[in-house]
Amino acid sequence: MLRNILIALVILVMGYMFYNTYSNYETRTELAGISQHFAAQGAQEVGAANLVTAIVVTYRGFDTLGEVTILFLTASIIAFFLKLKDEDYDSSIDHRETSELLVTASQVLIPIIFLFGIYVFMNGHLTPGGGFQGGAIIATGVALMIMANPNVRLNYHVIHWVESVSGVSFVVIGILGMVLAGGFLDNKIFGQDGLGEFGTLFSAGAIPIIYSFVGLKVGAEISNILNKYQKSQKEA
Amino acid sequence: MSELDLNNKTSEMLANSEANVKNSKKNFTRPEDEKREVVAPDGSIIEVNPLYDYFSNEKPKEEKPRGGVVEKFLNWARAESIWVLGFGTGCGSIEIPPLVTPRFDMFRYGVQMRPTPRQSNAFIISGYLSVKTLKRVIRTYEQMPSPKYILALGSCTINGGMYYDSYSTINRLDKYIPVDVYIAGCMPRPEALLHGFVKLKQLIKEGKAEKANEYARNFDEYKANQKKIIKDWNMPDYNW
Amino acid sequence: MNIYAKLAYTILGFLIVLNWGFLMGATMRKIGARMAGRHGIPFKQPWINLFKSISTRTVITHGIMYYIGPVFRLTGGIGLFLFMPMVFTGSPDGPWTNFSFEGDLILIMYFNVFGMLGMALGAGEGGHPYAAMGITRGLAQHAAVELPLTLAFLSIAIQFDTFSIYKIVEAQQGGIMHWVLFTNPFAAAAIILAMLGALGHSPFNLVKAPNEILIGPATEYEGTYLGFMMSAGATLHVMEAVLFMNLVFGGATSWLELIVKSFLIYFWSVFVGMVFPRFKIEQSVTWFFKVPLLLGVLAVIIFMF
Amino acid sequence: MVTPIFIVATALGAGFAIGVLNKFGKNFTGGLVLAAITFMTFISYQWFSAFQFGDQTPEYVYTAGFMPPLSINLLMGHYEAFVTLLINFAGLLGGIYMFNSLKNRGSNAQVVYLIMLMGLNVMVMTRDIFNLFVFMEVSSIAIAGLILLEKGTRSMGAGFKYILATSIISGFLLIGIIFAYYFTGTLNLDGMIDANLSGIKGGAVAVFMIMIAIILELKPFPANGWGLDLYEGSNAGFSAVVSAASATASFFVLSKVMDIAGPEWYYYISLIGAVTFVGSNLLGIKQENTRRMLGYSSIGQLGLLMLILGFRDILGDQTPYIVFGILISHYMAKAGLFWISGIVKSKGLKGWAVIRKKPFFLFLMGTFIFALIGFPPFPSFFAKWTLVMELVKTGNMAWVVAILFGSMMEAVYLFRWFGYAIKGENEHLEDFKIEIHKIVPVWMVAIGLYVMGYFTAQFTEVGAEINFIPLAFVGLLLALDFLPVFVKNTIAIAGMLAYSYFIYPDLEGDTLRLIFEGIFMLGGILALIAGYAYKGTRAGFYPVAILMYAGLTGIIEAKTTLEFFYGWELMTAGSYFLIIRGKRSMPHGLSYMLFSIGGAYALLAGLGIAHVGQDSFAMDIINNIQYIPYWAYGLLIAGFLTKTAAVGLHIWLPGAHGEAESDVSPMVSAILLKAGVFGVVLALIGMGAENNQYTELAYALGWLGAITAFVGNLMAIFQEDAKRLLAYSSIGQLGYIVFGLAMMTHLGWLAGFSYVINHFLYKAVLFLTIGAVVMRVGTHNMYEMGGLIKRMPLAFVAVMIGIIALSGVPPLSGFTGKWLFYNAVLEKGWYLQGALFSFSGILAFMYLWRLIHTVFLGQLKDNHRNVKEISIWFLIPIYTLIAGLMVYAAKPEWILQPLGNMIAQFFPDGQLIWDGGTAISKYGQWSGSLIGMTIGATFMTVLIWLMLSTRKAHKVKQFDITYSGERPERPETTHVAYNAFEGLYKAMWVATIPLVETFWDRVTNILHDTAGFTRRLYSGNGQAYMLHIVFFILITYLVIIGG
Amino acid sequence: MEYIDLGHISLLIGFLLILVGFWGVLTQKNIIKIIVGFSILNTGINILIVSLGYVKGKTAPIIDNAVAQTGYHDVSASVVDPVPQALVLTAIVIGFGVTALMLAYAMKLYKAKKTLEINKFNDLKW
Repeated sequence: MLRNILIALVILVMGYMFYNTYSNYETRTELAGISQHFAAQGAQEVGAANLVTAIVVTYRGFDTLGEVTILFLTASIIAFFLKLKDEDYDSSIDHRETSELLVTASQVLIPIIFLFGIYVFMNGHLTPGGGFQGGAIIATGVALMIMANPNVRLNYHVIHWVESVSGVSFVVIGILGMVLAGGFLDNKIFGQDGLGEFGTLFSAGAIPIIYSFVGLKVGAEISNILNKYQKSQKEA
Repeated sequence: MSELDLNNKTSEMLANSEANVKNSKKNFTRPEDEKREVVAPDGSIIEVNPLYDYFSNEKPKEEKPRGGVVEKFLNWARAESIWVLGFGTGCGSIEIPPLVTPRFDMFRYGVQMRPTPRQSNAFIISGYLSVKTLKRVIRTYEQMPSPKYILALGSCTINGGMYYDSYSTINRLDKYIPVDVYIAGCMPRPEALLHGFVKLKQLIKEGKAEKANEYARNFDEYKANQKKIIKDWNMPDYNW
Repeated sequence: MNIYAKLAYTILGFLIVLNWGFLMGATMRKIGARMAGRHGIPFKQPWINLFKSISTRTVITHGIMYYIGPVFRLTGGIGLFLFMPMVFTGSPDGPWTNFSFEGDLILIMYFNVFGMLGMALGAGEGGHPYAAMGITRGLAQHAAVELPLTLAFLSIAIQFDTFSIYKIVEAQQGGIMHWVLFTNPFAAAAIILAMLGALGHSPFNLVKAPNEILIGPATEYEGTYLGFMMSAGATLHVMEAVLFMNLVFGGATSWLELIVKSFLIYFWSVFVGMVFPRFKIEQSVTWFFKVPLLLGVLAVIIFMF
Repeated sequence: MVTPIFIVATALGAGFAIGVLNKFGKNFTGGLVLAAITFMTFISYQWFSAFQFGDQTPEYVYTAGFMPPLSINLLMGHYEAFVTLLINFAGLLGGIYMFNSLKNRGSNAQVVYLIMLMGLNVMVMTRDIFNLFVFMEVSSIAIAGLILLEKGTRSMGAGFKYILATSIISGFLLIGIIFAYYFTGTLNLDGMIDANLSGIKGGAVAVFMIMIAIILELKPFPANGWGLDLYEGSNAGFSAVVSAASATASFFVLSKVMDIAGPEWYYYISLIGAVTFVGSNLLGIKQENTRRMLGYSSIGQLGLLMLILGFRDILGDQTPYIVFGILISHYMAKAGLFWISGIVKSKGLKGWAVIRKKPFFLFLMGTFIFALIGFPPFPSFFAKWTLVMELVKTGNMAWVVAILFGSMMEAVYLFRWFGYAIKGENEHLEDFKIEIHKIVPVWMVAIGLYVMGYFTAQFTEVGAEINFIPLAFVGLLLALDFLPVFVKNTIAIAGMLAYSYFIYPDLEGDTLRLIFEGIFMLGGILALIAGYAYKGTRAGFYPVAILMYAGLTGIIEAKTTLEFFYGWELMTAGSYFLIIRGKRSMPHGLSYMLFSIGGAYALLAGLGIAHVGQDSFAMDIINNIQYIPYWAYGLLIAGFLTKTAAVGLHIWLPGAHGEAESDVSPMVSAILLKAGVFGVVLALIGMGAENNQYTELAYALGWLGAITAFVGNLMAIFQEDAKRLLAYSSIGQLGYIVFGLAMMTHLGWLAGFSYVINHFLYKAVLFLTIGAVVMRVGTHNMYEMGGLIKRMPLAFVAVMIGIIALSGVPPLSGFTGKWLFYNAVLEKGWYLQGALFSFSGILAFMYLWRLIHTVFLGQLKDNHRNVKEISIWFLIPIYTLIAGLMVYAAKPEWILQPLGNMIAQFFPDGQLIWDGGTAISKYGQWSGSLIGMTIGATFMTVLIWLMLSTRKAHKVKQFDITYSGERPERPETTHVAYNAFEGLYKAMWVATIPLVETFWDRVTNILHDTAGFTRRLYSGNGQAYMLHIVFFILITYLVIIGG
Repeated sequence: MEYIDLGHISLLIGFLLILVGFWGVLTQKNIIKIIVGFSILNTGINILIVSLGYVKGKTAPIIDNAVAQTGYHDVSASVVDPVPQALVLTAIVIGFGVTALMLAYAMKLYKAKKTLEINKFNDLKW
């Protein structure tokens, strides 16, 4: 109890600290700093209607690389952490009967989800969404699949391949950017013209390609993690 | 007895004592006197014979007087400076302390008490002498520097006195160590003791108090006698 | 004064000191006897003892150090004599100043130990436990005695601004009131008390303690060795007294004065010994750490301000 | 030039590709990872060498084809290149070391390792703060994963705590970053610096959150329980990488981000650093687990680096040099130690005794520990020196105190550990296996340390080759360590002779230095001659002995204070190893080392103060100290007094000297202690000799000397151990010397110097002889000896001459000192001290007699009946020294006159007047040779007389003593030896109460209790650790930003 | 109500969520609950990030009809700050990674000691 009171005090002091910050906040009425440039020039420079995507993939593409790396790392760590061997992926576990409703619905939904996911990352530069979102949506499908049938056998070879190839491709595109364009991860690898037309699908330089790889990779990673969690239950 | 025999005897004695320890406890050999082994720092084993190794293994020699005027002067000096070992060996030793009192005052005769045999030249054997004490007396006597004198105080030292048939006292002192002056009586009074000193001084001045040489001369005989009476002879033969 | 004359005077002086030492010893015994109502030893007794001792027919030796011990002791005694100005004649080069030009009070202080150290070594080789016990006591007591003594010596040295014994004696000439005894009473008092320990009579005679540890260091010594040690002892007793005489009691202008003063000094210690029984070593040590030490410190402190 | 972006590309490319390539097997993937790291290392090395040796300018790497601040950019500058090189190199070595561990965990673990390194590289290079955050997370997550290389709940718990802690930290960092962005409109570091974030209203809190998060990454005390668990719980190889690479990267990040915060933060960074350094080192002393202890040490070192970083404005141009020195030492040494800990596999400190079964590991471990503490020739030595000099110069004494205190604590536990390793029981311990891939990295960092040390030295005065020649000689002997003793001994002696010959022209004319150099060199050669008595290889002896002499001669030759301190520390290190060679010398070696280090730190501070307001580091700056000179001289003298073992600082000496080997005792006693004396002499000369204004200091020193003399001599009386007795005696003798020097008069110094020479001569004789006797009889206890005069007469004669000389009895040379002392005391007016001194001298008789009696006289023990005379190789130096003593006794003027002339430079007044062989002072006179002749003549006369009159003496044996008519039964019962001075003890026990020991015991206990109490904070509960972090943040907030 | 606008509200909510998250993290003994606490904490931070990019009365930074509807000709005058939105994307993913790792740890820890009490995992201490 005493401990909780103490922690409450700590939280209060922290609240006080946040309050100090809060009191310095004023709602902006116009953009400031680099965002002005992004808003004003971003679309032209990158050719993406979605400014966030422009920033994520191009301006701050290096961050995105790190982000992908984190997912990859997490998946790798969980893999060696949970000590899964290849045969674990093929074994089945006893589980409670899944409901008919779920099984049926999943059969209907999963293709749609996958399709939706692919759409989201393909159109990330035009509409709200992008590689991460798309990848996550795909993974949702996988999650649904696993829930509907816990003994489902995801082909982990495929997952690994997708993961690896898309990751390596991302890096290769980055390096290509250095060779062909202004620097690492420059999406103008198809030349300035390669930016294409504003508002069309295959435009905005390498963004769709990168985002596709990102989407695939994220989807694969998250699926991988889900798969591992699920498989490792046997051990538990 | 030649020296060789003596050595044989010594080793025989030692062998006996060893055998005795093994077989019976008749001779009361103490464990400290048995041979023992110690380990040297370098790891080798050293055998220690406690009755032999620590002691000088040599007979006392006869020291001839120089003779002439020098000897006369020295004898005078010896006579005028009698240093008595303060060692009460038996019942009569209670008669010695009065000598330092004003009534008797032996100091005026040049007689003094010394605490150590090394610095004494006179030894008062007082009263009966038990066999046990005889061992100590022998060792002390042999440690005193020559010339040295023995005063036997009381009848018991002459013939055993009232203890003549005791199993544990000796009944004739001069079989075991040479005596210069006997002071008869049971017990003699301090005056008699003083008289004994005067007699001793007289003997010294006359050059007749050479019993230390006599002891050295007849050492083997004395030793044999001593060993005869002392059954548990567990001491070195030669005391220095 | 040429060296041969000096040597002759020195040898003569030593003979005087030695014989005076024997006589003084006998006199003290005599006085002690008379106090006890006895007749006491004859005056000639020490010499007789000496002759008797050096003429024993058998002599033993425990080893080389046992052998050299008395030599150290006697050398210590003679050396002390050699480095001490004996009789004040008005010139530092006078006939009875011996070899005191070679050193000063500090030399005496440290050479004092020479004999003791040698004796300690010799007695040690004898392997007798009592000898070693006597030496441990002697060294402990010596340390306790030397502390007040050193303070008093320092005080006197400060007073006269010199370590030279000759100069200290010289400064005390010209009347009894010039003696350190009166000009520097604290130092004098410290010395008078501490010298009881230095001279080693009862109650501070536990080094020898006959019948307890069989006269301590000398317990194994006999015959000739003992004779040497008796000579050394006689010399040392006189020399200690002469040292205190020179430092506190105005020195001596003639042998007679020396004899009288050293007798009185020595008598003081015998006198105390007549009255008090023997101290244990820890009692003895703590005794010197009380009053004599306090006096010594006072004697020094008065010169610090 | 390969652009640095390839560091990222290589790592990621390889990492991602392994997912596909892992079917080629784990060895292949492991090799691929190592190849990638090698390439990364190559890239950073390439840049580093371009910066270091070429004139490369810093280069930005832009991404995405846009210029910052729009896009993320990386910077490859000189420091970045260096730090990434460090990280990658550590990663490479760690990768080799952990090859099997990683392999066992599969290709995933290998990938994670690679990516962790990549993350660290980007952390260093990036100039975008959000990018920094991302890659910080990359490396954090990777570390959290790699903790699991070690199996078991312990590492799992550690990993989880680590994640919890880093999550909180990253949360704060993120809040800080977003507010920073809000206020500045940029994420670029340079942009933020330009925007002066902390100056903007509300920006201070943003800065606070960023800064506190980055500081927390460095595991500041006390919010660092998770960090300790990380070090303890993870694989040893990985702990090393974390300690070397990750910590280095975090530190660099801090230095980078500090620019945003601005100078007002510097103070707080230093403060946190200081608290961390002191706090974690304090807690370190309570550790029994090696890994955790090293963790504490790592954290402490980072604290020190933080402290330095906070001072970078004040330290100015020196900052990189200092940081480099400390960072590189910590980097290499800590990695090496962690790696060794993985090989030895012993958790507890005591189990490290097993390391002795592979002796070269001891060498490695010693290298690392000495490098960590800051001994020469390692870089940290020079860095610490520069740091202290600069801090003192700018008046930051309190910081110096904190640094030195923390370093002291660090030395405590590291040397305790080292002591266990060198001396602990190891017979029951299982030997450990060495795998080649594990030992190679350790060797590489060890060699790296020496190389780095050499390079670091090039920027200082010590850089001269002359100072490395003795060290090279040490190295040679180390390399020849397999040879038998007599070869090495000959080499060592030849080397010292050659060096003496070589160095003599430099010193000619400088009597002061010549005397000490003579003692060090001649004494050293004589002591080494005794070494011929040893058989076998005597592994490790010669390098350390020569190391000590190298230090000693370094002190003498020092032209600058740095060289002096360099020599001083070398000597300390060498003598420590010499001392700890003794059989039971583990605790004594430790206390010696601790007192030495404490003294060295006092010295360091003192020299630092001396340097204030001076342009150069020349030795003569201590003659003219401008800033708080009282403190400076006080510190200097206190530092030197630890070596002379003045009372209060003496408790190390008896054990250290007593337990040392037979020929080491004279080295450390007769020779080594003189180094302290030399220091005191220098300090006193500095104090202005005759015109000194520091009379109070000298007065205090005088009393200290007198009390030391008293205590040393008194304690010597009650010792049962012959060598301890001599050791206490040394304390007393050194007390005389200090007392004499403190008088600051001509005579006082003459007396002091006469004692310096005398003590060297007779203490060497005594220690050599007793040491040789101990070698023969196999015991130190005097009561177990006795009667040895019969077996070893020559040794006896040597000891007898030694003790007569020591006791000061005329005619031998000891009296010289006494006589001079009394004259000096009278002149100076220090009567009471003089009396105490004199009393000490009288006390000396007791222990001297006891020494010679209980060892050589009395009863010969049965088991010593057949012992032989001491070795001829001991007799040669002993009798050479005795010849010296005799010459000194016979012709004191030969030595005292030059001494007097030398001292007259400093004290022209009150010189002795020499009339032939007679010395005349104001108060008296003394003629050494005449006294000798007189006494000799008397002695011979009496001796011859006695010989003649006892020529027939009968030689008796050992038990032929009067024993009340009985006879002794055993020699033991007849030998008065044990507790011989019982009576004196009863009278003087009050003075023997070990107040000093009690005092230091209390101090240690207080420290231990504090550490024991404080470390309960680290309850092992991850939640508590999070609470600590939050507390830390809030308290820092309240302090820095305020309510 | 000039003061309380959307930006302030979301900022406040963000801070409150952070505090709630901290409360959960610091008081809950169950590891899963702690992880939930972290999730809340992360969400709070994410809301914070997004709300700091808020510009009064502006629309999402996607150049389409919605932008035109704001009535500004200049795009930069009609959208909210895109940068925090980009950052939050990254932050979310990182949060996801960390949470996944924590959950994996939780599974392993539970397997090791059959408990999820955090204070049971104190093998390493002092």
